[in-house]
Amino acid sequence: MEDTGTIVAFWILALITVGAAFGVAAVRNQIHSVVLLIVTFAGVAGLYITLSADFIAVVQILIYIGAIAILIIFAIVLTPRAGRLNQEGFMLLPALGLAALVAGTMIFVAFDTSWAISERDGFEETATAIGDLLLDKYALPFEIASVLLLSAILGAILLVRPEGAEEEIE
Amino acid sequence: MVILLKGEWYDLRDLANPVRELIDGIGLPDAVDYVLWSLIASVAILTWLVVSVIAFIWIERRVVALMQNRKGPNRVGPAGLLQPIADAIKLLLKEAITTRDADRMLFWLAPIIVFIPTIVVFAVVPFGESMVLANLNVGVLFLIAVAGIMTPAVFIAGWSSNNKYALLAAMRTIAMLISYEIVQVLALLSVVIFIGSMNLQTFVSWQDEYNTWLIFIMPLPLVAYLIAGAVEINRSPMDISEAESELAAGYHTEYGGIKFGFFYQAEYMAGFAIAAAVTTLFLGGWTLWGLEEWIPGWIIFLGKLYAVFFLYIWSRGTLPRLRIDQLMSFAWKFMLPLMLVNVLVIGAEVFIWEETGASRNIALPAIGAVNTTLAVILVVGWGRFLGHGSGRQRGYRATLTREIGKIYYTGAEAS
Amino acid sequence: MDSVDLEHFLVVGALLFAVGLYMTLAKRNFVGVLIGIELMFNAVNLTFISFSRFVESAEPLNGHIFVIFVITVAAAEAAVALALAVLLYRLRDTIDVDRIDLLKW
Amino acid sequence: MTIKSEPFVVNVGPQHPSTHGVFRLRLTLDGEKIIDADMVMGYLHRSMEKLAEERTYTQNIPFTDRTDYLAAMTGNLAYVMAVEKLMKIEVPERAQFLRTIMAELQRIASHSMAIGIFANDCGAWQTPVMHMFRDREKILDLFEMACGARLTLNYMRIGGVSRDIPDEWMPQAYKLLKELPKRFAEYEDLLLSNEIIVARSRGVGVLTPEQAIAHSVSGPMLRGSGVAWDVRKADPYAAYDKLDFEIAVGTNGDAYDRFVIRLAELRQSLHILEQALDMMPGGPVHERLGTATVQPGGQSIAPLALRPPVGEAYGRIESPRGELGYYIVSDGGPSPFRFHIRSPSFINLTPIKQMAIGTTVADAIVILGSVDIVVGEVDR
Repeated sequence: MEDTGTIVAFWILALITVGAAFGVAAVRNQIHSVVLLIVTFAGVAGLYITLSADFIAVVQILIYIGAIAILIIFAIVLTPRAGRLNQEGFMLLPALGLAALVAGTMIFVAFDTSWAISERDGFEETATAIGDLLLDKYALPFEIASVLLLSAILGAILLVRPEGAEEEIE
Repeated sequence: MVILLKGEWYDLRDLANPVRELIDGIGLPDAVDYVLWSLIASVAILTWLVVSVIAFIWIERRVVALMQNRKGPNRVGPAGLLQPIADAIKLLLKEAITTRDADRMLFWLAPIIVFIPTIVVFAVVPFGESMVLANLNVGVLFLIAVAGIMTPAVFIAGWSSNNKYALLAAMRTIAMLISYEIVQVLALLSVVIFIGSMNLQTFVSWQDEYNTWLIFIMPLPLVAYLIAGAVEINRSPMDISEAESELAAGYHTEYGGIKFGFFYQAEYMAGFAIAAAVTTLFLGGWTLWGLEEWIPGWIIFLGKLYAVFFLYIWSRGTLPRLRIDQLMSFAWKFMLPLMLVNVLVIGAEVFIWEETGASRNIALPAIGAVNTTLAVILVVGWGRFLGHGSGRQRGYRATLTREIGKIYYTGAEAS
Repeated sequence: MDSVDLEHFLVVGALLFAVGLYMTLAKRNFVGVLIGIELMFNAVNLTFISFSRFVESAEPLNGHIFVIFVITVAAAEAAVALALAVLLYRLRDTIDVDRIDLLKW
Repeated sequence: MTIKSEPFVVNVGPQHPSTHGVFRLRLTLDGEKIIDADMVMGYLHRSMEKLAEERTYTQNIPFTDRTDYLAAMTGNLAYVMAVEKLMKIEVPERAQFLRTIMAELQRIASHSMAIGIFANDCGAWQTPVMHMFRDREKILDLFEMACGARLTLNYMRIGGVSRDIPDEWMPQAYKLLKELPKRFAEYEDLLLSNEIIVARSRGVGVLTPEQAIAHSVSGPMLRGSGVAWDVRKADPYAAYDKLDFEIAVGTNGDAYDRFVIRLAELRQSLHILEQALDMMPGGPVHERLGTATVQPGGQSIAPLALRPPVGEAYGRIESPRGELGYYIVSDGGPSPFRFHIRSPSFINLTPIKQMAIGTTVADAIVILGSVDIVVGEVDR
C-alpha cells in the first residue's frame, strides 16, 4: 500500500490504537480505562478500513463500541462497591515480563517470516461476498454461532436473575 | 436550458460540479486534490448543518408556539429570526461551569464525543447525484454503527457530571438506545434485503429506476425507523432520557454554556441525520419522478429532509411521554416481533419475485399492497393481542351522582 | 516509512495482544481482566484481517469470516462474563479476582 | 441469594420543574423503583397563621389570597364564611350568588391549570397547559372586571363582596359560557382517550377509599377513590343549595381517575354557572355592618376593626383542591386569637408515600401532578 493517504492514515491510527491500548492498562480510573478502550476499538476499526475491510470495520464499531463497551460499562456501574481503581495485583511483574516476551516473539516472527505476499489490491466490496460465504460455505458455523449467542443470552439472564423471579413471571 | 446546463461547471443541479471544475482547473497533485476536495465538501456539509440547525431552532420554536396558542420568539430581529443567533451568543458568553466533583476530563470530552457521530453520518448521505462525500458500500450499516457511538457518549456525559439525575438519565438512555438499535437494525435489514445493497446511492437509483418510493412498498419499517429515530434523538414521546418534568434535563443537567449548546446542536444534527436516512432510504432521496432534471437534486433532498424532520417537531408539540418500562416493553414486545415478521415476509417476497420473475409493474404494486395490509393487520392485531387500544378507555367518564357518602370504588383495574 | 506492509499491522496486533495479555494476568478487577480479553480478541482480529488483505490465498475473504465468528463469540463471552461479574459481586460483594479464592488449593 | 442493590437517593426538588414550587420529595430508589419517599416541606413557609393573629379580621383577607394563589376566590370565601359564622352575619342574596359564581369560575380556572400541568407532568411538552391557559385567561379577565385584580383577588368581604360587578360583566360571562363547552369537548377528545396519558396514569398511585378517608384527603383525590363527598352538597354554603349539580366520582382511585374527575367537574361548574347567572337576584352585595362607612358610589366597606364575640368558628368550602377550612377563635379583640387553615393541598399530600412506594420515578411525578398541590397552601 503505497499511496500517501493510506500511509498517513495507518500511522495516525496505529499510534492512536496502541497509545490508547497502553492507556487502558495504565490509567487508574476504571471508567477512563473503558473510554480509552472505546478509542482503541475505534482505532482498530480505522485500521480495518485501511485494510479495505469496510464491512468488518462497521461491524467492529457496531458490536465493540455499541455493545461490548456498553456491557463493560454496565458491569462497572452495577458493581458500585467494588473498587473502581484499575490497579494490578501481585501478578504485576510476571505479567509484564510475559507480555513483553510475547510481544517480542510475535514481532520477531512477524519480521522474520517471509510471508507469501500477494500482489492484489484491496477488496472492492466485501459485504456481498461475506454474505455469500456465510450462507453457503460457512452456513453450519453460522447457525452454530446463532445458537451460541442464544445460549449466551439465556445464560446471562439466568445468572443475574434475582431470586424469586419465577413467581413474578407466573 | 437544461441541455445547455448539463455537465457544465455552472450547472447548479449538482453543487459539486463548480467546485470540482475549479480544483481540477488548478492542476494540483492527486493527494492535495483529494484532501482539498474532502475538506471543501466537509466544510460545506458542516456549514449547511449549522445553518439548518439555527434555522430549525427558530422554526421549531415558532411552530410549537403556534400549536400552543402562543406567538413564540418575536422580539429579536424581524419575526424573531435572530433569536437563535442571540441564544448562541448567550451560550458562548456564559461561563463554562464544571461542577466540583465532576470527572473533569470526561466532562469536557462528552460534548465533543456526542458531536462526532452526528456529523460523521452525513459523510455517506447522498445530497445529489454525485454529492456524496464517501460512497460507502456499507452505507446503511454505517448509519447504524455510527449512531451506536451515541450510546457511550451519552453515558460519559451522565457519568462524569456526578449528578443523580444525569446518571439515572444516562442509564435510561443506554438501555433505551440499545433496545431500539435492534429495532432499527431489523427495520433497515428488511429494506436492505429488498434492494439487495447497502449503498445509499443504490437506494436512490433503485427507487428512481423502479419509479416508486419504498414508503409505498414497505410502510412498516419506515414507521419503525422513525420511532427508533425519535428514541435516538430524544423527541417526545420518547424523550425520557432528558424527561424535563422528571429528571430536570437528563444527562446534560450539569452542562451549561456552550457545552450545553453542543448537546443541543448535536441533538438537532442527529435529527437531521435520521431525517436524511429516511429521505434516502424511503422517500427516493434526491429524486422526484424526473423533476430532478429541472430542480437541483439537493433542493429536493433538503425539502424532503425538512419535511421528515417536521414530523418530529410536530410530535414534540403533541404527544406526552411514555414511561421507561413502557418504552422498553414497546421495543421488545411490540416492535421486535413485528420487525422479525416483517423481515421474514420481505425475504419471502423477494424470493417469490425472483422465482416467478414477474414484471415490475405487477410485482411492485402487489408487494406494496401485501405489505401495507400486513402492516395494518400486524399493528392492530398485535396491539390488540397485547391489550392496547381496545377502546376500553375511550368511553371512560367519571361517574356522576347526587348522593353524598356513597362509595363507588370497585378496585383498581390494572392498566 | 514509504509503504505500509503486513509487518506493520502485525506489530500493531502484537502490541495490542501484549497489552491485553498483561491486563488479563495482572489486573485485580474482574472487569479489567475482561477488558484485557477484549483487547486480545481485537489484536487477533486485526491480524486476521491483515493476513486476509496481504497474504496470497485462494479465498482471501475467509479471514473476514473468521473475524465475524470471533466477534460473535466475543459478544457472547462478554455477555456471560459480565453477568458472572455481576453475580459474583452480589454474592461476595467484590469483583477483585485476588479475593475470589474459594477454590484455592 | 438476595440482590444487594445500592439504595440511590434522589431529591426531587426543591428546585425541580415538576414540584410546582419549592416542594421537595426525597425518593430512595432501587434502580428506577421507589422504595421510600419522604416529603420535605416548609420551603415556602410564611407563617401566615401566626401573622394573622396580629392583624384585624379584614386585614387578614389578603392572606387568604396568598395561600392558594391559584384559587384566591375560594380562599377568600372560606375565610369570610368563618368570620361571618363567628359574628352571625347574614349575607345578602346577590352577594351569595356572586360568591358562588366567582368560586365556580375560580374552580374552572384552577382545574384547567391542574389538568394542563398534569398533562405536562405526563410529558406533554407544554401544549395542553398552554391551551388551558387560554380559558383561564378569560376567567381572569372577568375577575379583573369585577375586582381589579387577576391573581390575588381580595374580592370577598366579611358580610358580602367588595363591590358589585359592572354592567358589562354579565354579557361577558355569558359569552364565555357559550365558548367553554366547545373547548371542554376538545380537551376531552384530546386528553381523555389519549393512549399515552392512559398508559401513564391508569393504575398509578392507587388510593383505596379506606386509605383516603384515613388520611382525610378531600376534593378530587377523595372522589377519585370513589367516595362521593363534596362540601357543596354535604354542607351547602353560599347559593349552592339552590343550584342543581352532580358530583363526579371515580371507581379506581388512580391518577387517571383524578384527572377524569377534574375534567368532569369543569362541566359541572359550567352547569352551576349557567344556573347561577340566570338566577342572579338584585339587591345589595354587602351587609351593612355596625360601623361600616359608605363610599360615595354606594359601596359599603367593612370596618377595619371588627370585634366578633368570644367564640370559635370553622368555615369550610369545597375549594378546587378539596375541603378548605378556616378555623378561627376569637377572644373578643380586633384580631383573631387563633387562625388555622385546613389546607387541602397539605392534607392531600400526606398519602403520597403510600402511593409512590413501589412505583417508578416517572410515576411519582405523575402522582404528584394528580394530587394538584399549590405549595403556597402546603406551607402557608
